[in-house]
Amino acid sequence: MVTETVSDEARPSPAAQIREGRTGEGARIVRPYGDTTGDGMVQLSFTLPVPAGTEDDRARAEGAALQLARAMGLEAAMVVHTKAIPPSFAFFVVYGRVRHRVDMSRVTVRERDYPLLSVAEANLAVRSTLGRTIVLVGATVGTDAHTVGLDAILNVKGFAGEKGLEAYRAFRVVNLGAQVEAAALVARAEAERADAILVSQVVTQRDAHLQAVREVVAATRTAWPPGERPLLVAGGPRFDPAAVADLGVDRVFCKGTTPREVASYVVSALVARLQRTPS
Amino acid sequence: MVTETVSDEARPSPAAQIREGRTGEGARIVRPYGDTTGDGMVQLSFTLPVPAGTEDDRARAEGAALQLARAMGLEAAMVVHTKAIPPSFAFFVVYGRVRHRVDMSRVTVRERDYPLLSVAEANLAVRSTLGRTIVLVGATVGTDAHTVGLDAILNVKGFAGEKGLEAYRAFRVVNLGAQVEAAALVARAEAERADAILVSQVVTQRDAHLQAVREVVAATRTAWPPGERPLLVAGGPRFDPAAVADLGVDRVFCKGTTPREVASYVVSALVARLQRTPS
Amino acid sequence: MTASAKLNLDPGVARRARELAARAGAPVVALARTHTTVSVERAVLRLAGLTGADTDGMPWVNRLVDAVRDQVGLEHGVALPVWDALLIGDPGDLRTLAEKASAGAVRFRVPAAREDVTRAAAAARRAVGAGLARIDANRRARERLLERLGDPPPPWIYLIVATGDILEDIPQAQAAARAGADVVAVIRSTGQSLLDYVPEGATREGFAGTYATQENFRLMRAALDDVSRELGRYVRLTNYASGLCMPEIAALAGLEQLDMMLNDCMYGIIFRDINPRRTFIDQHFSRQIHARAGIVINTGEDNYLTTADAVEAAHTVVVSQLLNEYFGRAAGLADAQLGLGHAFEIDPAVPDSFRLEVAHAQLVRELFPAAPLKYMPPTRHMTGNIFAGYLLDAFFNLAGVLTGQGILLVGMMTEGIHTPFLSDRDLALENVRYVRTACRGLAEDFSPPPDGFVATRARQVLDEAVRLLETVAEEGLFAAIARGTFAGTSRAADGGKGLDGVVPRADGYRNPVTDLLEAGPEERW
Amino acid sequence: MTASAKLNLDPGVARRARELAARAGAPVVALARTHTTVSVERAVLRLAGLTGADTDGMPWVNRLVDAVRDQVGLEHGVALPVWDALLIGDPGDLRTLAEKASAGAVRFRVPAAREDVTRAAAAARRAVGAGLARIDANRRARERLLERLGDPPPPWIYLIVATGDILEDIPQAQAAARAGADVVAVIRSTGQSLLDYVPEGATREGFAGTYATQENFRLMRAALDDVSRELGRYVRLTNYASGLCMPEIAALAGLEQLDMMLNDCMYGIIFRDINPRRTFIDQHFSRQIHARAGIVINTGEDNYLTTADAVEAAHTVVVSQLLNEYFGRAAGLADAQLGLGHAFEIDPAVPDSFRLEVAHAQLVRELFPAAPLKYMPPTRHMTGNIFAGYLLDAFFNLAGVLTGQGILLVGMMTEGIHTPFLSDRDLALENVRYVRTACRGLAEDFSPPPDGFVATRARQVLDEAVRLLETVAEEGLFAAIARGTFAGTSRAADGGKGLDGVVPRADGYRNPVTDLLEAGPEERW
Ligand code: B12
Ligand code: B12
Ligand SMILES: Cc1ncc(COP(=O)(O)O)c(C=O)c1O
Ligand SMILES: Cc1ncc(COP(=O)(O)O)c(C=O)c1O
Repeated sequence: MVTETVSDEARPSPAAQIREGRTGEGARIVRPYGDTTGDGMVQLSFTLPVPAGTEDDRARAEGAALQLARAMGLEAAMVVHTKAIPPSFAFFVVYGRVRHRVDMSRVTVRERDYPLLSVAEANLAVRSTLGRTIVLVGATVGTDAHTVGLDAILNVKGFAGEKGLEAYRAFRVVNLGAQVEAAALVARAEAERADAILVSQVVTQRDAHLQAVREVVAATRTAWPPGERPLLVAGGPRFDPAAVADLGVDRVFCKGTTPREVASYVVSALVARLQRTPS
Repeated sequence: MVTETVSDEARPSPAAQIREGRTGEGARIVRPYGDTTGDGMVQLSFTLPVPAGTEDDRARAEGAALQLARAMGLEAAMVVHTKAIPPSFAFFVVYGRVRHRVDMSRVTVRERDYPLLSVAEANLAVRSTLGRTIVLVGATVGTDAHTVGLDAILNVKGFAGEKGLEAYRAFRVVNLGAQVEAAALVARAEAERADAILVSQVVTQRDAHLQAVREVVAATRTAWPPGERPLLVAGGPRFDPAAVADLGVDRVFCKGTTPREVASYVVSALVARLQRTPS
Repeated sequence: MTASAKLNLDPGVARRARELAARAGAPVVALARTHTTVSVERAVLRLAGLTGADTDGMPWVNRLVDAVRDQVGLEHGVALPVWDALLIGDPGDLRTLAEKASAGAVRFRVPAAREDVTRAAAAARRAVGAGLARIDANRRARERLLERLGDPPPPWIYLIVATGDILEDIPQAQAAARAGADVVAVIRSTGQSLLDYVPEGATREGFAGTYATQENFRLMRAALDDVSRELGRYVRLTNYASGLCMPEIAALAGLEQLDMMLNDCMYGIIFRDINPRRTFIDQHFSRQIHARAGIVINTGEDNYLTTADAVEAAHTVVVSQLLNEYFGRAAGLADAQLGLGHAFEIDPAVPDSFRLEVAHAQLVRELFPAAPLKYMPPTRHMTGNIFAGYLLDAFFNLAGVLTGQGILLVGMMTEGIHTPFLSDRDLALENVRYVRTACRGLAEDFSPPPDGFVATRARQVLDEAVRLLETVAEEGLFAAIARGTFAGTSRAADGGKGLDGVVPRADGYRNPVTDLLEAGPEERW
Repeated sequence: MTASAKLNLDPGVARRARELAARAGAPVVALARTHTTVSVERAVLRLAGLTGADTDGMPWVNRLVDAVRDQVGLEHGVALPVWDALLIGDPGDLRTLAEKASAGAVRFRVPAAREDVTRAAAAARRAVGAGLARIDANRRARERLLERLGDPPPPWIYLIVATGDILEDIPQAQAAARAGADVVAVIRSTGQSLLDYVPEGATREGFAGTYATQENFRLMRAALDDVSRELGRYVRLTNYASGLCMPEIAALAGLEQLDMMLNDCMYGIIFRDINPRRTFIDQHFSRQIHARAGIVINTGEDNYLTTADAVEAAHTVVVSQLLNEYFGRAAGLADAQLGLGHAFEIDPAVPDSFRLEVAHAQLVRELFPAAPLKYMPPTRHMTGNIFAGYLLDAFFNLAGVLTGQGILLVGMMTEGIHTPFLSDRDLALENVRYVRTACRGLAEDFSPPPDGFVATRARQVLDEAVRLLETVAEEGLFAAIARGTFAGTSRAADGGKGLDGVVPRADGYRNPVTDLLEAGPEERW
């Protein structure tokens, strides 16, 4: 048995005794943690379209599961659970250690590039720079009928204890609800002389959300000359914030967005536009 | 909307309409299945030693999680759940599609290389070829105290409806129980002139099971000249059946082993030995 | 499905609640009886056997109804003009007529002469009679099967498939059945409810669901027939008679032997912004069909709790159930066909949340003792934490078992993430199976004290429901809906989609389907 | 921790069960009072302050006791020879004496003259008195803290850490505490129970657990003190007074302010093949220490159900609990210190399994109304299906809440796979937290009918327990153990490890620790 004697002083804080970086604080390279620093343990589950009803099938299926685990970089992978789903599927739970290391210095986080404003600050900023009310037109477009997320941002009631955009004196909000066609949204935005268009998308199966947003982008292209279209903001629980450029919108908001973040962004972006284009 | 018309005959079995190989039957290349053939969806969970208590930390932590998911071959990975575990860990649940494909033709399953015998067949085979009782000495070695698995194989009561090895007339079983030292097991095996040594190992933390089995292997090396040591069988829920050579034992049995499998293997192997060494 | 009474409810309060619901509902039923809609008329043609679509995918029933409407209006119904045209024009079938009509080659009239009317009406009755006969045959086939194979004990396990591709749905539905599902529901694609036509054919590209088409119905019922045979038990099929084509889908469901249909009196209004009048007229007709087809309807009160708070709005669920019951009975549905919906949607962080859920579930159970209540799992508070989700679903299952619910829609641990994976469903079934096996009979040990937390809460919800019903009966249902009474969403009586499809019946309005349905199953053509 | 009676148990039957347990236990207590063991004697030296180990890692207490035993035997205890030697030899401390003795440089004698005896005994009493004073001070410190911070409501959340490395255990234990653990247990390395010495120092290489050492105790208690301060609630620490060094570990636990100790009268016999006599003697002494230290013991009946069937062997759990209660009281433990063990181990595939569990748990609750029962989660039927595992743990938590258990050992979804990961523990706590919050007060609604399934089953188990106790009282406990009564494992009275460490006390046997303990906490040195 290997033991390590730690000096017998009167109860020093054990935290002090934990080797620098043990728990990864400040560590640059980290690995998954099961119960020991650096053990690399991860849990996986998935289904393969292979039968597993008989003993032989099951063995083959587990071999297949291990092959996949290996391809994913797992070492000493264990198939801890195999469930045949008749007629020809099998569900697996796998544990193992991944070889991969995460380099924290390579993690790029999109920092918030606008200041977070209070309601009063936002109102003041708009009044003092734009000198008029900002018009926002929002909708859930396409066949998606979810409005709770859009309403959380727009309605007075708001979300997570913050008032929604309707509660800002600086905004006039036109909430078109759900299942609005892209063309109808853009037409309304034109009619209202909108400063920003807000699109919500919740259903993501078969990338429905991406498709719907792209339709709005396309519709704006025909409605406004390049550079003159209103600010275009998309939101919903499963957007990838990095997809902004790819989607052709100005900004994307994800799960857990609060109204204040949206308000702050819109105000900052519109003020910046104003300063860019001395109209 | 794209529709595909299927001919309007009187209720043919829809199974017939499913394209060949859709559900993967007979398919050579398969991918994980979420809800659509080939979608590649897998679920992952793991902990990273990084803080996630504040908004910024959380964003960094999720970035790290995505980096790992990418390294594992996930595309369009979504961190669907992040839980800060104070002070400086974060647990994640991730879904995504893996690029990897599983080539079923490359799955090698270790086929059972001995016939599965009934109790009567085993007894008969021993009597007719060896003409004497086989002596088996079994134990859980090292500091491991688990006996249920060993007893499941050895005790009359057995496992999964099959009688244990004690119930075979052809065997004399010496069950030493748990926490037996490797040297003591080998000494007893010598004293009993054992034909086979059965080692059980259930605790696997820090590879305790491998270490314990290796100790037995080492002890047999000093006790018997090469080629003369009894059959050496290891068993336990977390052995890798492929590790036989690496461990230096003759066979490894895993989770779900039944007594009959062990009896059949022992009989076949000993009969084969007899035929190899015309003593 | 009888429930032992544990809550000490005052029968007088329940009686009063039903009286108020009747007062609120009666004007709406009167409206439904004096109006028709484009979809009701199309349903007539569907029952008469008109199928298929033109090369644009627009169904012939739409073409023909539109043509009639353009020429003579729908105030008299589609039947008289159509069968009149068939009788006086070239002898031909409905399909030919539809093709010609949509090419502008048919002149319709509303027959005026008594004998023309009688002849056309009789022909129409004969034609739709064939459809009703098929519905009756399906109903008998189901009843015979159930007699032979028996019915599973409640709660029935209800599972959804939602791949968007009928050919993926099928193996998933079969897997679900093999794993223990008593009922399989095919979720619809997002867009369908606002389509004013029913797509044709087998479909493979829905979003978050598969189109409700006659062919998809047929394929899935056949697949479940196969698996029912394999398993020796009858696996029920569910779809949605909802949206702008509610009446037609109800008809298709009857024709293809579906067993349950989602069919709510207000869901389309609140969650799809469909015009309230349109919805109330359509739901009445579709329920008449369901009544005849022996289909159990599932109402949608659970949905309210996804936008309104499940504690604060608990009584709105009860109010809506009482209205659905009233409208259902008015359309001829038996109590055993009323799968009234409710849900386990209280924030799990709320102290005593489980006891509150049980109070609500037991209240509904005792208020509607003969209805096969449909209990919906947590959705709103399901997050990406699949373990927490699996846990919450287990307590939902427990509440279902403890309070004797009729139909348990099985919750998915991935509800907060994606439409169900094959494995999600399998795991969900293991969850229910454990709870049903381990806790069967536990209801025996569940006796909330008469003035304890559970009984008090249940009585409070019922009292609140009565108070709300008083207001609704007073102001009228349309006004109540406009005020945002349900799901915190307000809808104006003249707003929403599909109002232009509503037509007041003229004096000479004839609808061979309602004629036959209201005459009851005895009267044959 | 009082439980309202719901089972209609016959108090006469419970009384009879206790009488029988006393009859079976009395000869064993007599044995413990007339024998000592090497570990009891080493515990005396530890309480007198002898710490440290030689360069081989063998503790000085072992060296000294071995030297005494070699020269004069242990029949008179280690105290008289040792303090006699200290008084007559060079004035030196215990450590110097131990060093010299193990070098063969000390001659021991058993003092014979009354005044030599009195002098040595007094010196010994002073020495161990210091140890007991530290134990008393720790107890008071705990009591003061609890008075100030209050105790969490039962069931207390009990979590294990088991990395094998004290420096990994510490952050995990702190994380567990922050996440809501009321009690943290550090699991021991597999090998320790068969070591006839207690390792020294902080250890980092255990298998499936961390060595119980004084230094590890100190480090972990200090870490939990830190986190207790941070959280404003007292987090309890548990370890194992079990195996061949049970008495010494009990002493170390008292010295380092541990709060609970696993300490069973038969676990070592059955699951570690330790000699029965050795175990019974050691457990008696260790419980005397625990009594003084205000430590709550946890007994190990749960383990039986990992090898025997939880339905068939349910009554053996009750029999063992009654024996543990008898032995515990005989050693001076208060009922509030009896954390009697039991477990949720019925095969989940068994119909009504949950109701059976609840029947067992409620029975134990009502039989031992003043004991802080320790309820153990499912282990045996936990597989690699982590979702099923999470579910089963939830129902275990529910049974705990429903039947008012005192301590809930939180189950891990990965029980069938590995010792807990940090995240397993965090998820497990989320599970308990939901159940406690959602179902608090649900016990109010749980009223098994007097002749229903639950009450009938509970009475049946109690009756079976009485019948088994009759046999045990008749044949004697050693015979019963040899017959495989518990856990289906048979152990002979003279078999197993450690019998050579048992020594009958001679007439002049003196043990300053038991002297002081039996005099009670009032008497000071
Ligand atoms: C409530 C709900 C419903 C309600 C909607 C009521 C309503 N009026 O909105 C009802 C019951 C009607 C419903 C119906 C359906 N639903 Co639904 N529903 C949900 C549920 C339970 C919660 C969604 C929600 O309200 N979240 C709370 C809000 C506040 O969060 P959020 O939407 O993410 O919004 C936040 C951010 O994303 C962001 N945000 C969102 N929009 C915007 C816009 C802008 C401009 C900005 C800046 C930010 C922003 O800010 C918000 C606040 O932080 C989820 C499951 C779940 N637990 O998530 C399923 C879910 C979203 N539904 C789903 C589906 C499939 C449907 C149906 C399509 C099913 C069907 N075929 O019948 C139908 C809808 C049909 C249709 N045409 O769309 C799926 C989507 C699957 C997928 N990933 O593709 C989910 C995930 C359930 C599941 N697992 O199957 N649903
Ligand atoms: C029962 C049990 C116990 C009982 C054991 C009673 C006894 N007499 O055996 C008790 C309660 C005493 C116990 C104690 C401990 N246990 Co334990 N225990 C279990 C449990 C619940 C079930 C194991 C079991 O009996 N399985 C049933 C048998 C039939 O299956 P099996 O062992 O896999 O055997 C089969 C095959 O593997 C094979 N096989 C096995 N041996 C052999 C041998 C041969 C020759 C052959 C051919 C085949 C074969 O055939 C068998 C039949 O199919 C598991 C958790 C779980 N659900 O798996 C934890 C578990 C095994 N225990 C564990 C631990 C850590 C311990 C302790 C070390 C904890 C501690 N520090 O105090 C202590 C033991 C101390 C010690 N010195 O070892 C861990 C091991 C973790 C790991 N992977 O390293 C587990 C997984 C629990 C956990 N998640 O932490 N345990
Ligand atoms: C009663 C009811 N109708 C219909 C639907 C389906 O919506 P859609 O009509 O948009 O397909 C639901 C969805 O949950 C429902 O609850
Ligand atoms: C009562 C009791 N003592 C001791 C132990 C620990 O075993 P060991 O003494 O081998 O560390 C356990 C394990 O669960 C137990 O339940």
